[in-house]
Amino acid sequence: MKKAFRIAAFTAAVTISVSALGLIASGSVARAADPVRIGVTVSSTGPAASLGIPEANAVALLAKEVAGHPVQYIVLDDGTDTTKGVANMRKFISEEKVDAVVGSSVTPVTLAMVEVGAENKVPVVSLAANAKIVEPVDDKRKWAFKTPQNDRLMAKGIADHMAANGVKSVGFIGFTDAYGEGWLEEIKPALESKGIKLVAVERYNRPDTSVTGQALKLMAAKPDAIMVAGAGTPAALPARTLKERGFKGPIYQTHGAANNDFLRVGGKDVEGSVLPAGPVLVADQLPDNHPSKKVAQKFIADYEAKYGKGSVSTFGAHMYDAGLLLQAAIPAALKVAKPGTPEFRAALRDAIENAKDVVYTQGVVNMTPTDHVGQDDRARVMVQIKDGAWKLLPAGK
Amino acid sequence: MSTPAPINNAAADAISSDGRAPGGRGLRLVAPLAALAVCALIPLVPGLPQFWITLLNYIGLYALVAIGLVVLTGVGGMTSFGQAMFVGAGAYTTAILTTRYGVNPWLALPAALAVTGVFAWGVGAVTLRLSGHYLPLATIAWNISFFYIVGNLDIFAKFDGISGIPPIAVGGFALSDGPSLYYLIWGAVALAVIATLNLLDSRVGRAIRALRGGVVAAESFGVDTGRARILAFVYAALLAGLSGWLYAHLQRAVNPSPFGLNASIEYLLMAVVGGAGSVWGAILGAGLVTIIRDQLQDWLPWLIGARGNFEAIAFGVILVLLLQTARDGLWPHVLRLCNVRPATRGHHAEAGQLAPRARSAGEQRADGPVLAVADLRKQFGGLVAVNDLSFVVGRGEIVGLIGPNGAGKSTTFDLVTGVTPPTSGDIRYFGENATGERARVIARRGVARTFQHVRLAAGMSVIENVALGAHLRGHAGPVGAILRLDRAEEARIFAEAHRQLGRVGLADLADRPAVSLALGQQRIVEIARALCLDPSMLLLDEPAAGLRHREKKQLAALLRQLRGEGLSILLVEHDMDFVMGLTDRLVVMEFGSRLAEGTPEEIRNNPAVLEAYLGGVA
Amino acid sequence: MDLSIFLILLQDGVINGAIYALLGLSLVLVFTVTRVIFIPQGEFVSFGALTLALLERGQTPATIWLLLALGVVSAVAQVWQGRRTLSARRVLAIAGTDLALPAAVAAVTMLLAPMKPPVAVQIALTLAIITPMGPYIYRMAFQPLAEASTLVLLIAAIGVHLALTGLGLVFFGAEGSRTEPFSSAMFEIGSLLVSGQSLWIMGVTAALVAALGAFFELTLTGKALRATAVNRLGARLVGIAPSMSSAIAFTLAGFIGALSGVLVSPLTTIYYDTGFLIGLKGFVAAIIAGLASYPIAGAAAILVGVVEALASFWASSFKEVIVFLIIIPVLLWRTWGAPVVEEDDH
Amino acid sequence: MSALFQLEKLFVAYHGVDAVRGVSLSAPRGAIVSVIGANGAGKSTMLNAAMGILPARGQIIFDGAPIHGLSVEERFFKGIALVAEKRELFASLPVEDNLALGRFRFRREGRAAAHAALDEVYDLFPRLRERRRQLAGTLSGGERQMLAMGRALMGKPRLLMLDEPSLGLAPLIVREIFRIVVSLRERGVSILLVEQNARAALQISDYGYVLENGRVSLEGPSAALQEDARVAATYLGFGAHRGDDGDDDADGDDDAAT
Repeated sequence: MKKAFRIAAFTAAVTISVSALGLIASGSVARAADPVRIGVTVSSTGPAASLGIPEANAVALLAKEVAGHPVQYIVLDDGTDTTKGVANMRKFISEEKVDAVVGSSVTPVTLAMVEVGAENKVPVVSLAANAKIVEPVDDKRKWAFKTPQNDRLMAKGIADHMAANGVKSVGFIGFTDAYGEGWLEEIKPALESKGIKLVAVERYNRPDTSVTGQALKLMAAKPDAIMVAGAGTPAALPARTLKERGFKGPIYQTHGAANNDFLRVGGKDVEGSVLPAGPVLVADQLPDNHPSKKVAQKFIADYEAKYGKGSVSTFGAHMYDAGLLLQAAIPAALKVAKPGTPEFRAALRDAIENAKDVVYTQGVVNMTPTDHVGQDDRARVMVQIKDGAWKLLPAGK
Repeated sequence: MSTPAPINNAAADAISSDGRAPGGRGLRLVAPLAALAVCALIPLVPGLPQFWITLLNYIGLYALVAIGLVVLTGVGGMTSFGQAMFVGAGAYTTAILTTRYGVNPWLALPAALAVTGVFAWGVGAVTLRLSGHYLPLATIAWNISFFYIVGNLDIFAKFDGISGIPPIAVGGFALSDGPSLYYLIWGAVALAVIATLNLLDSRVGRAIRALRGGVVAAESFGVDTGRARILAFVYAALLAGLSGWLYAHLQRAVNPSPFGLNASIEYLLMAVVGGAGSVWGAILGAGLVTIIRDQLQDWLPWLIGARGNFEAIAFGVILVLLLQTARDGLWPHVLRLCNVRPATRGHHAEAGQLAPRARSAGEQRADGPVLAVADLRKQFGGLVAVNDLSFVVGRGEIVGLIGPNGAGKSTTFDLVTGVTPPTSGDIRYFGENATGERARVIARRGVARTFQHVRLAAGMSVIENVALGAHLRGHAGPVGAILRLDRAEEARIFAEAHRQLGRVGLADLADRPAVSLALGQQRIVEIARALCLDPSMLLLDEPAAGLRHREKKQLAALLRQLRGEGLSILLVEHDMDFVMGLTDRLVVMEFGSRLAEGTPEEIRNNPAVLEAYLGGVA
Repeated sequence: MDLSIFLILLQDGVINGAIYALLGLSLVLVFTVTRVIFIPQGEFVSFGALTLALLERGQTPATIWLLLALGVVSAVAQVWQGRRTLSARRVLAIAGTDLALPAAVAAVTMLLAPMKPPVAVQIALTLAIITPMGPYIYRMAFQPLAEASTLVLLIAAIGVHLALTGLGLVFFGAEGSRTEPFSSAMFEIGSLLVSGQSLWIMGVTAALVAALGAFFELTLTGKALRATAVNRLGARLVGIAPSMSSAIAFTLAGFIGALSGVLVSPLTTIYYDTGFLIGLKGFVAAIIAGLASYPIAGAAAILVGVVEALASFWASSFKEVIVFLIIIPVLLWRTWGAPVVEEDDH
Repeated sequence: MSALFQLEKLFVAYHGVDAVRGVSLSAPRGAIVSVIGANGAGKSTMLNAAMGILPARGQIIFDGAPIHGLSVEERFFKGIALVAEKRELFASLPVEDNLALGRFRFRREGRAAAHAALDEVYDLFPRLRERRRQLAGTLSGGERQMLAMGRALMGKPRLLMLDEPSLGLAPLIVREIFRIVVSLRERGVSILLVEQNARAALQISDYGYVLENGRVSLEGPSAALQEDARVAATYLGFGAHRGDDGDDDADGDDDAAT
């Protein structure tokens, strides 16, 4: 009996201290209701860290004030883990009372977050690529938007380029994860539409030390070209192995590879590779009439001023674009309701859905109730690696 | 030398710390009920941020898995890095059934558990034979494979996973917000705690707990240790599967990432940090790890002024420091803080008699030898340890097996008890062939034994060890144990254990941890355990070693009394005086062969024996 | 698959296998001497490779700060643990190995790094930076737990792994690096193209295995390590302190890890978290060897490498599944038929 | 003779049991002191605590200085060696390596010294010289005991503590071992001998202690103890009156402490 009492007492003590802590915490949350609060959850650790880190970095460049209202950003790391992403989402909603959430970096985590967003009626702007996040726009996806170009748009660029250059058959090697899977799904129809055959599909892991087996298998299928669907520096490994094994045809990469570390690690092995990318990657080479040129240059200048020369990447640009999108939508929402209210969140969602001619660092966006990406061909350029640098290819070539 | 399994002691604490008291059920329920009441009130605390409820929900989910690990790792001694995979099995089953086939989540629950259970049974059947450090690695291999298989197959929607999982509904009310799920999740945790405590405090639970004390000892009392291992494995997996079912409906989306190796590592970590020896430790560990993680995320940026990826670093360091200050986990420390002592077991003196063990026809006959060994041979490589040995033990007879060190006595003992199979020869108990039979089969024939090197389960009290001897006289299975349908039988088993302890004169030590007894006393406990089998034959391996003169006399008296009750006894002994005064016949071994056989008087005067055994110094 | 492809894959597998073998040997060594299943072994590989990559670029690697910090903490830990029996000489020795040594390594690195010294110097610096982390980590994390159960030590190893991986991300960022090969030569043997780098790997691996063999067979210190592995108490009774044997084992682990990183980094891109998976595969080999036999661990590592290469050709999606599940039949074969061994659990 | 080694009010708890409860004893220089008692009396626990393997309360004094806080290795360096009940050999190493490792503390003294020490042990135990290349794990019981003693002697101890050296050995071998123990005394090694085989121990020792339930119940010159009626009845067994049966009291079992 005595012990029963002790256990009960202990449990009670724990409960009381937990609730006390809670009260303190909630006290600290009760700030002025005025600012617009944006929750940001990105994968700064875990397998997608190379995406999440520049994304988190870019938050510092976002507008601190929109239409006279301060905007606050609360940044959390989800470790590329779905459970963590959803927990962050719930934390944003219940503890931080955010008006919108930006994130996460990868598709699987975003997909789970979208569920929570819809349930609590909070708009989610994803930084992940897969079209599944926003298509089709149903009750759930009503609340989901994203800034990166659909893989489909990018895949079309590759297919067009291949067709224009007489490629008849293609071998594919991609990550054994959602990224590689997503690309495979998009490239198949794109190639089909151009009558190009997909002759071999291989997979590899981000941390693999060797892809010799896959490379040999691809080459055994004798494709005219090979495309690599990987993100960041790991995308260089297949290119290198293929070169080493004597593959002479063109190699295509995806926009996931578009950062300077890729060039550093890839070196001469990735020379000549072609890839679709956001215009921000080659901002300086864009024709002056490209709508994104100015914005992109400003982003690059600001980012490099803060994080060092050559540190910029398209992943950071996705975050920056998310900021631009919100910046465009917030004024309209502010007219309807005060931040921190369900009405404001609903209005914000409506405003995002109605965003017109928002200039990103990567193209121009026109959202519609059925299109929550809103991008067109202006969001994509074709780039080739020449002399260890990104070189803009003229359109249609 | 090093680690006398401290976790086990913690296990003993926790298992009996459900407040079991002589009074019985009434009082025992008070503590959990009080805890339950407090838990139920948490969401109603005014001003409690909703996110705390969310955190508590996650803690509950993790705690379920960690509780499974208590049974598997803390008590059963099997380290698993595969629990996340079983969470995944539960989560994916319900995800697929509810999204593709529109099955109600409640109907998906049994399916999720069934799939997880069958999956775990399959994995266990292949893997659990592996012992020691192989098992953890094998589970790592399974878990990594699970991750890639799920991620690459269409039916699991590959790496993107399945979203749009419906919430669980109760009477039309969807449990989709934190507080409503809180009750569901913590209700499940409460059930898991009760079920686990019940399971561990039962006949089956004793078998699982005895695994760490030594497979051979458990097998020798009829425990199918392979089955006990798989049972613990499947039970742990079922709790993980339950957690997965809840997870899927809390998260509303599943994909492979939460079910990878890292998650499995984290579950194990929770159990160990909290104290893998007790269910409360598991819950504490789940809470601690989750809260530390969350708080680090809040406080670290503020502390070091830079946002970065320092959480993992800080977490790793905290983990190591925690282990260094509390290597058995934190729960034992909490207990010490609250000054809680393990409760003692009631004496159940009022319980009825345990039914005698069912005896075979051969056992019931009054004639013929009890044990007949013919031409028994055991070779280890080129070495012949037992060389065509023959002897018999008759009914109600005490036979001593003696010989100098290395004569093959212990090997002979291992052969007749089924610990090692003979190379050739014939062993018969009660006229029935038992050659090459395993230890637990021989136990079923009514043969009980003790060990030269005492094998008592370290985490159990004296009486629990003795009760293990009655394993074959009970029938309750795991389900009955969890539902507490085994109480009457348990009471009878413990009454019997108490009776046998009293018989050997150790009744007052019943509730002491078995390892705390002096070695000589532990030997006597082994005899009590053997008697609990209700044997027709006793095999004693050096029972008098470590006993003082008076104690030896008492032991001899007890053995004579047992002989008087019709038991047959075979004993291996060094102590010539003890043997000479007690046995009816002696078999003397040298170099694996029988050197002489006869009454003590004949042996004492046998020149060959004197030459061999006493080194020719007589 | 024709013969030439098979030969290429075999070569690829053997080279990767050689690295796994080094790690497998190291894991066996650390486990037998200290009972620690040293999960963070792989981090040394990453740290070694990425430190070398930074040096190659003329940058001062942040790992020197880690080295200094670990040295300081290790010194404090030792002084604290031995506070009752510490002699002045002992304090001096601790200051020498834990403070002066890392300070000297850091100073030399800071001096030389911007000058882009020759590759050999870079490698020497890398090894000098990473190797001492082994014993420092042992003193901080594992020595206070020396008598704990294998499970507790394993969890502590996981804690160290988490912390080191996090540090790796802070130091090196999420993107990987690759270093210049020691040799860019290519040899043609029949249809097989053999790179100079792969010959380096094989050669260094073989040399290291031979050196380890000599160390364990011929030197008294090597025998003392083996003695600790077979009987800890026995070793203590003749004055071989487990802490000394363990520190040596962890030094070797640090050295082998860093060396593996240096060897493998010209072949492939290494990331802050690559080490874990490489380490796990070394671990598969070590386990196949029952965490006891060095030759079997080496052979098993080559087997793992070859299976991996073949699997990546035949079924690249399921490569990891195949690699990790081969241990199941191997382990079953090892334990099947063997009598139920009583685990006395010590 | 001043005491080389002393235990004062030593308490050792093991597995939650007070196995040794306030034992005081002293071992003079150049003497053999035996401690006899039944299995479980706490003899091994006491030795293990004296060596630093088990934590203990009370004073442990060696050569006039307290050694309580020292580790096993440090005690060995001071000149205390323990031949443990289980011998604790390096089973997978050859005999000669086992012996060589016994000299680990003198590893910087060079080859010549090592060879000399090895020869000395081989002279004491010629059987070990024959088996020098054999793995320690393949030795017979008597050879193991010799190897364990030889290994301990390689470290040039001033105090040699022997835990049940007769354990599991044939009477002939026991006699040989005890003969060597006596010869060690002549070489100036002090010896603390723990034995169940009370008669043999008392025959060769100068002074004896009887341990019972973790306490010293009797002590005195060995000759006197041998004559003591209580000792005769309890520890020399009934066998005391009848030939050599008592030798077989050495059964294959351990104290609570090992």
